[in-house]
Amino acid sequence: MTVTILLFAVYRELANTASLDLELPAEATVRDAMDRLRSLPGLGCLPAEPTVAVNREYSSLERDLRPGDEIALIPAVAGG
Amino acid sequence: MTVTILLFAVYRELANTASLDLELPAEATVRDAMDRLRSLPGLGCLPAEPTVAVNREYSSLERDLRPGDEIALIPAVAGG
Amino acid sequence: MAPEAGGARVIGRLSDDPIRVEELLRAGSSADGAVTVFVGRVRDHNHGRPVIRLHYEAYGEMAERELAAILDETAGRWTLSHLEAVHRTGTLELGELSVAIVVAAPHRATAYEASRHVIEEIKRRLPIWKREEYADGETEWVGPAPSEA
Amino acid sequence: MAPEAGGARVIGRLSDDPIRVEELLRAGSSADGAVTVFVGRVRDHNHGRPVIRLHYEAYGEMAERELAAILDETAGRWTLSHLEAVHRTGTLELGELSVAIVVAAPHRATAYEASRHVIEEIKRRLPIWKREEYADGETEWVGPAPSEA
Repeated sequence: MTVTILLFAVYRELANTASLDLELPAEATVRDAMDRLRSLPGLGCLPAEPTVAVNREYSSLERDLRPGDEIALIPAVAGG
Repeated sequence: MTVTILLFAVYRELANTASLDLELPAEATVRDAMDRLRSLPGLGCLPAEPTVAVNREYSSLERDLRPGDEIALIPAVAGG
Repeated sequence: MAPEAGGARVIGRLSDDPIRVEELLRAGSSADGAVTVFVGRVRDHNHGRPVIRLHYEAYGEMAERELAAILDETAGRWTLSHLEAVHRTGTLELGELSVAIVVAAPHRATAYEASRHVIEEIKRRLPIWKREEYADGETEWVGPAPSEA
Repeated sequence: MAPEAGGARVIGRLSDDPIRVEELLRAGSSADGAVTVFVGRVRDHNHGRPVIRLHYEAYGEMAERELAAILDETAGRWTLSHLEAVHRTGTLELGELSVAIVVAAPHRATAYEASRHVIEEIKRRLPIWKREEYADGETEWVGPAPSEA
């Protein structure tokens, strides 16, 4: 399935993009998406437990993803 | 000695005056002044422990008065 | 009144004229991240009775002295840069402002706490009385509550 | 956003334009004895470093949703008649207002508590980031603090 990742602030600058699409196996969780993101250029620094929102709502990392979900990384407090 | 009494709000209305002079014996306290006030027209209702200020500062009723002191009755919360 | 208590600019006054909050809001400097404004307004009811008008009577000299003392105490207790309080006297119509308190401070916790402290002390200590006029023609005097010290 | 949560008029928005507090101050009606206004302003320093400018970046759709949720929760918890919050986005110079919260309520305790609750939740939950530009040319991103939930 395909999900959309939104990047803001320091993550947007590190990845040099505000959004990207990610191809994931069925039954992937938010945590699986984060693990994949860490392999992308500039995002190796992603913390083990990033704060995320799915479809504009704060979400746990264990949430099961569905095709078309919009996953936003919410960098907290201070970074960069 | 002579002291000045200031009356505000409901006390002013009851006594029908905003101020009056009181002649008191030497060594009189604020409480003595209050006892005298109670005998005046309209002020018989003065409570046993009224809130007062002497020379523009909140004061205890046991304070010794000096000639020329300005004693204000501070009616509290609700009355009239 | 100490105009520079604890490094803060401190202004307290009674006013027979309407309170203009727009002017008060320019308080402080760009060192202040937070500004709180509290305004009290004449309500159209009190304890369920319709109010049509208020009149404030003050023991002016003492009220100004107490207000200055409240502001100085507050400026000594919290780190703030501007503290201003105005209390109306005279006749006020419904919706008019009876009191305004402006605090400018580096941090928001300070701005809230100092503002709240000032209004509570004003209500408790300022020798100012309001005569409420009710729709039924009756009136009632309401004063400070110093016994709640 | 529910415009009448708990009987209160509730307005929350992001704004690319300057915040005009004068307009916000007309909030509420003569049933409200108390109005609090909180404004956050761009400070000229942060943790001792001189700041020259800020830029706010928002996850707009989610920020508006969270702000509406914060205001609805607040209007459900306290008895108030008007609750309005505006958060700036874009570039702000020193002294400009970054956020404003107006609460009109029958009683002052409500007006203070509801206002404080809203700003704390905004700081904690709103997906808005500020990039601080320092006098030395460096920049730093500061975001919300959802982990303090």
